Amino acid sequence: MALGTGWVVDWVRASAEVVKEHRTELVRLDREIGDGDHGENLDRGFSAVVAKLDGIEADATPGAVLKLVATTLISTVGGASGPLLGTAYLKGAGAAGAATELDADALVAVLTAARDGVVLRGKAESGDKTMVDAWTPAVDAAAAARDAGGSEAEVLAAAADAAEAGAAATEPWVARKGRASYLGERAIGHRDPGAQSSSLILRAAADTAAAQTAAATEG
Amino acid sequence: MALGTGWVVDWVRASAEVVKEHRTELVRLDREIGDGDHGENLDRGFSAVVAKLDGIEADATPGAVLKLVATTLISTVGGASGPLLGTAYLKGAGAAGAATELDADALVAVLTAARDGVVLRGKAESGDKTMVDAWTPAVDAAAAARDAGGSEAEVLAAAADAAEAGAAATEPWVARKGRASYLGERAIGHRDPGAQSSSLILRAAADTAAAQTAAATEG
Amino acid sequence: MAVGIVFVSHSPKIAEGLVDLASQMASSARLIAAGGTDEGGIGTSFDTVSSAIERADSGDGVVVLCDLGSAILTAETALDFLDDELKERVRIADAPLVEGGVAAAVAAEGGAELADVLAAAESARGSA
Amino acid sequence: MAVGIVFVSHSPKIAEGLVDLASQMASSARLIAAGGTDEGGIGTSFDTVSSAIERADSGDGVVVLCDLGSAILTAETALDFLDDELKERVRIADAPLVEGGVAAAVAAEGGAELADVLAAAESARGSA
Ligand SMILES: Nc1ncnc2c1ncn2[C@@H]1O[C@H](COP(=O)(O)OP(=O)(O)O)[C@@H](O)[C@H]1O
Ligand SMILES: Nc1ncnc2c1ncn2[C@@H]1O[C@H](COP(=O)(O)OP(=O)(O)O)[C@@H](O)[C@H]1O
Ligand SMILES: [Mg+2]
Ligand SMILES: [Mg+2]
Ligand SMILES: [Mg+2]
Ligand SMILES: [Mg+2]
Repeated sequence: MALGTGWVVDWVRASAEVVKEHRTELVRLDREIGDGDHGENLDRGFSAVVAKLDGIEADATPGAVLKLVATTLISTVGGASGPLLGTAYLKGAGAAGAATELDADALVAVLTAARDGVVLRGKAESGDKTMVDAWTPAVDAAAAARDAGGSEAEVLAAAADAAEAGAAATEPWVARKGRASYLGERAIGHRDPGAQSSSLILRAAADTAAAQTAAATEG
Repeated sequence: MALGTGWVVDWVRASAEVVKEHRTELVRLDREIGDGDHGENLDRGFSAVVAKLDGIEADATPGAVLKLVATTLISTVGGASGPLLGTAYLKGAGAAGAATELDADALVAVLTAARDGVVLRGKAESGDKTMVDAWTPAVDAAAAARDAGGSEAEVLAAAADAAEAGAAATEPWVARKGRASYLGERAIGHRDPGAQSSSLILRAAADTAAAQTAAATEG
Repeated sequence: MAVGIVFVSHSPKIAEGLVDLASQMASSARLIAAGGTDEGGIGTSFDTVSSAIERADSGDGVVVLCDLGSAILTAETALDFLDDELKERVRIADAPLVEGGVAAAVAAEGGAELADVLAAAESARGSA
Repeated sequence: MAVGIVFVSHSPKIAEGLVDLASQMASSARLIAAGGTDEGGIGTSFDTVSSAIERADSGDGVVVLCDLGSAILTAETALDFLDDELKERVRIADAPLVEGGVAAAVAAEGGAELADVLAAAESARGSA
C-alpha cells in the first residue's frame, strides 16, 4: 500500500516518541565517545517538529511534511546531527517531490536521497563510524526489497533491519569523522550514537507503515 | 665615574616618568600597528616598579634593583613587552652580579646581557621591526664608546643616541615578529612602539648618568 | 565597506571573547560573534549563524571561522539557505578559530578583499 | 593522575569558554583557564599563568596552549620561574588554542602521557 501524508506524520510522531524514550541511552552513547548531548539534541529537535505538526495544511504532501521536519531539525538540534539529519530530510523531501503518495520506488528514492544528503553534508564514508553506517545499509536493503517485489512496509522493514545491524556493526570501529574521531582507539567497543538514533528513526518508519497497512487491510 | 645603586634607582624613576609622559604617543604607535596598549602596559609596569623602590634595602646592589624591576615588569605589564623587558632586566641583573658599582665595562656587559635576554625570549633578529632594533645598535655603540675610552655617562649617551636612531630606522620596515607582523606592508611608515619605548628608557639611563656625573663634579 | 567576519563557536564566551581580542587590533572591522545554542548553551545555532552572516555582510562578503566540525556543518547549512547573491560572497575558512580569526580581522580592517581575508585566515598559525 | 591542561588566552572569556567546551568531551580532565590581565582586561598575566600551571599539575605534567605570540612569551617566562622539578614536565604546545585544546583535553582524559597529550594538541587542525 502506497503511503501518504498520514503515514509521514505518524512516522514523525513515532520518531519523536522513540527518541524521547531512548534519550538517556543516546546521551550515554554520546558521553562515551562524544560530548553527551545527542539524546537531548534529537529530543529537542523532534519535540519542536511535533509542536509544528498541528499547523500543517490539510492537503500537505509527504514532501512538504519532510521539508518541515528538515528545517525544524536544522533550527533546533544544536549539534552535528541537526545539519546532517536536516539535510537528509530536505533531500528526501526533494525526492518525494509533489507526490501525494509514496510507493516502494518512491520510498527507495527518498531514503537514497536522504542518505546522499548526509554524505553531502558530512563527507563521511562507510566505515567512518557515523550515522552513514546505518543509512547506507538501510538504503541498500530497501532497494533489494523493492527489487524483490516487496511492499512499502516490507521495504521499510528491510531498511530498519539493516540500519539496526549497521549501527551495531559500528561498535568495534575507530571513528574517522565527528567528535569520536578525537578518541582514536578509545572509540572501539562503543556504538556510534548517530547510527543508533538513525536506526531508531528508520524502525519507526517501518512500524508506522506496518500499522497503516494492517489498519487498511482490516478496514 | 662608576655608577652605583643610586643611579639605578634614579634611572628607574626617570624611566617611569618618561614612559608616563610618552604614554599617549606609545599608545598611538601601538594602535597603528598593534593593539594600542603599549603605553598603558609600560606605564602600569613602571608605576608598579616605582611603588616598590621605597621598599629596597639600603645596601641593595645595582643588580638587586635591576632584578626587582625585572620581576615587577613581568608581573604587571600584561603584554609582550613585559616578558621581553623583564627578561632584559633579569639578564642585566645577572651581568651586574654582586658589584656595588658599574664601570663602563660593566655597563656594556649589562646592556649586552639585556639585549641577549630580549633576543632569547622573543627570538627576533635585527630588522624584524621590534625593540631589538633599538637594543642592538645601543649595545654596539656602547661597546664602541667604551673601547674609545668613554666615561660611563658617555657610554650610555652613545647607547641612547644609537637606540633613538635604531627606533627611527624601523619606520620603513615590514614587521616579522609581534602583532605588527599581521599587518604585512601596512606596517610600513610606522615606528615600532617597543623600539621607541626602549630608546626612551635608554635615554633616561644616559640623562641620569650625566646628572650624577655633573653633581659629583660640582660636589 | 569591508569584508565582515563571523566567529562560530560552540561556546558563546569564546565567540564573544574573540570579538574582544580581534577588535583590539581591528577596531573598525565588522566582527560578529555567533556562539552557543539558542538557549545560550554549548552548541551551535543555525539561526544565530545565519543572522550573523547577514549582519556581517556589507556587500563585500563574509569570512566565517568555526571551532569544531559540527560548527562547520552548521555554517555550511546556513550557507545553503542564504540568498544566492549573498551566498556567493561568503567563505568558510579552513583555519584555526582564534589565530585565523585575528589574522582575518586585521586583513579586513586593512581593506583587503574577500579572497585575501580568507587567505590571511588560512595561513595563520598564530605564533607571531 | 593525569596530564593537566592550561589555556592561556588574552581574553578571559575565551579561556573560560574553552574549559566549558573541552569539558563536555573530557569531563574529568584537569583543565585550567588562564585568560586576561590581573584586572580582567585583554592581555596575559604572569601570575595567572604561573598559578594555573601549578594547579594543573598533579605530578603527570602540564600542556599549555596559547592564543597569540605574547601569550607564548608570558607562558615561557612563567616556565623559567617554576621549580626545576615542575618545569621539567611542562610543555608549551605549538598548536591552535581551541582546536589543539580540545584534542589535548580528550587525550588527557584518556590517560595519555605528557608526550602524547602534546602530540594530540600539535596534530589537531580541528575540522573533524
Ligand atoms: N561528518 C559527519 N558525517 C556523518 N555523521 C556525522 C558526522 N559528524 C558527526 N556525525 C554523526 O553525528 C553524531 C553526533 O551528533 P550530536 O551529538 O547531535 O552532535 P555533536 O557531535 O555536535 O554533539 C555522531 O554520532 C555521528 O553519527
Ligand atoms: N618576539 C618579539 N621579539 C622582540 N620584541 C617583540 C616581540 N614581540 C613583540 N615585541 C615588541 O613588543 C612591542 C609591543 O609590546 P606591547 O604592546 O606591550 O605588547 P602586546 O603586543 O602584547 O600588546 C612591539 O612593539 C615590539 O617592539
Ligand atoms: Mg554530541
Ligand atoms: Mg554537541
Ligand atoms: Mg600592544
Ligand atoms: Mg596587548
